[in-house]
Amino acid sequence: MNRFAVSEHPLDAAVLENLVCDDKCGGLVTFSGIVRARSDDGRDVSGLAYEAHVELAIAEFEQIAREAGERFGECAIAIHHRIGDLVVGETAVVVVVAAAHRAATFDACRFAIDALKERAPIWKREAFVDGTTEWRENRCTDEAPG
Amino acid sequence: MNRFAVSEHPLDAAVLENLVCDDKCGGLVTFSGIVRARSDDGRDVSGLAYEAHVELAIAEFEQIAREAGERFGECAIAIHHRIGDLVVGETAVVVVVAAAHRAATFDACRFAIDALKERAPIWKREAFVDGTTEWRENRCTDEAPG
Amino acid sequence: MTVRVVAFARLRELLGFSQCEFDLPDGARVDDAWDVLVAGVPAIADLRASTRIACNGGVTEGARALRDGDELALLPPVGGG
Amino acid sequence: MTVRVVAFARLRELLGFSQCEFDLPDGARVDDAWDVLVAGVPAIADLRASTRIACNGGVTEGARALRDGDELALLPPVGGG
Repeated sequence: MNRFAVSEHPLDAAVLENLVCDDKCGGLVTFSGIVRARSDDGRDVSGLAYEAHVELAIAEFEQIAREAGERFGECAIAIHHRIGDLVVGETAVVVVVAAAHRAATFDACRFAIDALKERAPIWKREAFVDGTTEWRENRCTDEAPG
Repeated sequence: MNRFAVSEHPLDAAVLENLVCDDKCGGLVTFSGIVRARSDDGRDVSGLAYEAHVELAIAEFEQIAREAGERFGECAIAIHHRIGDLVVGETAVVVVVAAAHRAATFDACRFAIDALKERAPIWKREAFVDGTTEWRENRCTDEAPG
Repeated sequence: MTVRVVAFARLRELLGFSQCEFDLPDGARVDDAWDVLVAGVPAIADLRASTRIACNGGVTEGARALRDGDELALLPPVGGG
Repeated sequence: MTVRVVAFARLRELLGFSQCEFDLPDGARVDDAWDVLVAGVPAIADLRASTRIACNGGVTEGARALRDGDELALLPPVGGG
């Protein structure tokens, strides 16, 4: 299993945690972005469809992990993003960070998910219970899921 | 399974995540504190022994969760701490926070583990490879694990 | 020369393809390829400012000269996470 | 009256018990119970400043008057997480 992946298969945070954790690891922070039943503008969501430029997205994940290491010190990072059709409650993205101390793990994990939402070539189409769909851009820095 | 627990049984982050996540949940942050092979002062650790005033510790976890909700808005929190003898690589504590948006999940999770380390009536005795042992107090705010 | 264009999300839907090969005159630049696409689907014209274009895996400028076999990826504003 | 004392971590080891019942005179306060413990194990005397004491599940003050059946928990500086 690679630390950086874009896949149609369901994500498993425990698998990523095992990828990054060794006996120097004292803190482990996992962020999971989950498909919510209600969109930011209050509409009832039936599901999401994600697509990605897979090669570029994985390169971006690797770059984000390098930058996190430079900013927050030595840490091990894994990032997996799901593509395809997801229903409410499914996990769209998992970011896992392991380090000796917890401050770096929190900082690096938050940096990584923020950077992913800002830069990674991944797109999301919301499907609503009323049958309509809409492409959603990450305009602000705190949209969910992710 | 209760959201707040102190137990001799191995911890399972996935169980806690299921406790807190519903269809309003867009972000989920999990912190795991893990027994490291090396102590903060550089000695080789063979394991840790934790003990707790269980009743008071659980009451403290509940109080911390209430305070997190007041500070960071509506979020669902679960905190489990292990007691007894742990070896290197085992998980000593898991803090899980679910909320609609990720900023609150990160903030509340970090607040909760910081508060736990500062206040919860739990004690840790490090056992070293050289056969000695030492009670460890949380003097600073970023000791690992936890 | 022949250039492959891959499109994503809203641009994929408007253009009606995920990937397609185009014949372009020698000396064509990235902007020329875009103009060819707009000629076919005028509705995408307004999206140029918000679209990043990658050539062979790296984001590039409109003035970049294309070569036979290049792959252009049209990247609308992202929405991952 | 009888008061139960429960001790943790370093204090547990120094006192030699996890929990023990003590007979105290009527009117005894939390500080009096501590003094009885110090009389038995002088090595704990210096730990008073860093020790919180809980009575029946809530952290309390040294001046609190004890009642028959109270449980005192001796809480050294914590190390959880």
